[in-house]
Amino acid sequence: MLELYEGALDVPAILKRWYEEESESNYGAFIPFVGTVREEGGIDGLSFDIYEPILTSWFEAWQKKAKESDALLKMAHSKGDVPVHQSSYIAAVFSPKRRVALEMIEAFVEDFKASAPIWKYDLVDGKRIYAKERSTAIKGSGILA
Amino acid sequence: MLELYEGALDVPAILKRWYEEESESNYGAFIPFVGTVREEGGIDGLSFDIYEPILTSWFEAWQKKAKESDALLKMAHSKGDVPVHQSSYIAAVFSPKRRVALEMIEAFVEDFKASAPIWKYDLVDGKRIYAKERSTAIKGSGILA
Amino acid sequence: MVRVEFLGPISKEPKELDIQNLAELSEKLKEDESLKEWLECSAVAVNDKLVSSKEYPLKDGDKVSLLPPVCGG
Amino acid sequence: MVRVEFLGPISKEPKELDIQNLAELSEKLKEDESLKEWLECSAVAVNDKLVSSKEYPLKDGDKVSLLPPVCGG
Repeated sequence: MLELYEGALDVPAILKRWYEEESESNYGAFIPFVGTVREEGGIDGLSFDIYEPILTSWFEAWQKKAKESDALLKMAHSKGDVPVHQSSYIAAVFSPKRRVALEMIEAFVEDFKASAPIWKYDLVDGKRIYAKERSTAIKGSGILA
Repeated sequence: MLELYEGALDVPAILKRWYEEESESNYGAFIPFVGTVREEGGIDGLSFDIYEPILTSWFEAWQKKAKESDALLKMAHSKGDVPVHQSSYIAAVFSPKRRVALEMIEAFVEDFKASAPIWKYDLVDGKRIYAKERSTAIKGSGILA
Repeated sequence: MVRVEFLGPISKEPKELDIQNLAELSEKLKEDESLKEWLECSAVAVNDKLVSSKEYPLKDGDKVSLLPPVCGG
Repeated sequence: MVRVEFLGPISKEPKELDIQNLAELSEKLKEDESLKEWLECSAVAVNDKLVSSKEYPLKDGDKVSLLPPVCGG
């Protein structure tokens, strides 16, 4: 349920597959969040590094939490370069209940932003520039300082 | 941007089209909410009546509000019968900003549930039974009583 | 004349009534016992705009719609 | 020996160090001036689990990872 791809995501194909995978699961609500690379600051795109072991355990902890509410999470993310106007991230929740789904997609996406071990770089003139000022220190950072 | 269909929605096709329509619009976040008919209480499906003039003006008021935050709303809904495990509703927000998108999809879907002039019926043994106990009186109801 | 429409699950044919405001409409509709439960829980639109006051004036050609409790999605 | 890895934008080769806990690791890494800014803002994982105490004990074969500020999506 955690899918990593080289380069941009094929959003229509992923959403179609996820929707059809759960078509008989009797979920009443399906909320995907799709993140697309914005053209701003003269960038050609973004590039991503992912540390998979910790991303996987972070995702599995969320999946367990979702299951306690009878919900299901799916997530796709790009590795490497993604040009502007293409998408690098899809998170989705399926739930029997609307309220659970609305609250979970928000909490999941916000925790993803704060905790998922993914590093973002601006692509400018063929160079990869760490997006430091848009990045968030993981909770508990600085213990070695 | 408000689309009404006879019967169930073709969710993958609608999501694909909406995503592609806005692929050059420089939105960073796209959040669709998909509502699917759950199999419960022995129903064969749901059926919907829509009063289009007021639904349209309700939607247009929301679209205006979305525009003030540089966001865009799209919505599709079924008229008539929709079998279990098929979908009757998609609402979607596009926004440059994640926070705006997350807050707007929630507020939009909740106001939709409370205000949109759509009536729901359970389909049981070929009969249409008004889902009264799951329905919500529109704000300001009862002035003629 | 004012046209009165009953939306969704209120299974009533439209009526044409000679009335000046919603208060008069309320009096007329209360005569129909089968409408009692609907009047308590229905919203009212005049010419497709929801209104919140019984004093709302009506004029010849207006359309009044009764909207019972909703449940889209 | 403990293997220390620097993730994402920290461009450092992994190190093999003979240390007993994170406090010792902190002392060693502080010797490298170019790591100073990263130590202040990085989280620490031992064997791919985030840890929150400098007293965390290390044993032969452990892997320590430094995770600088993140920005997925």
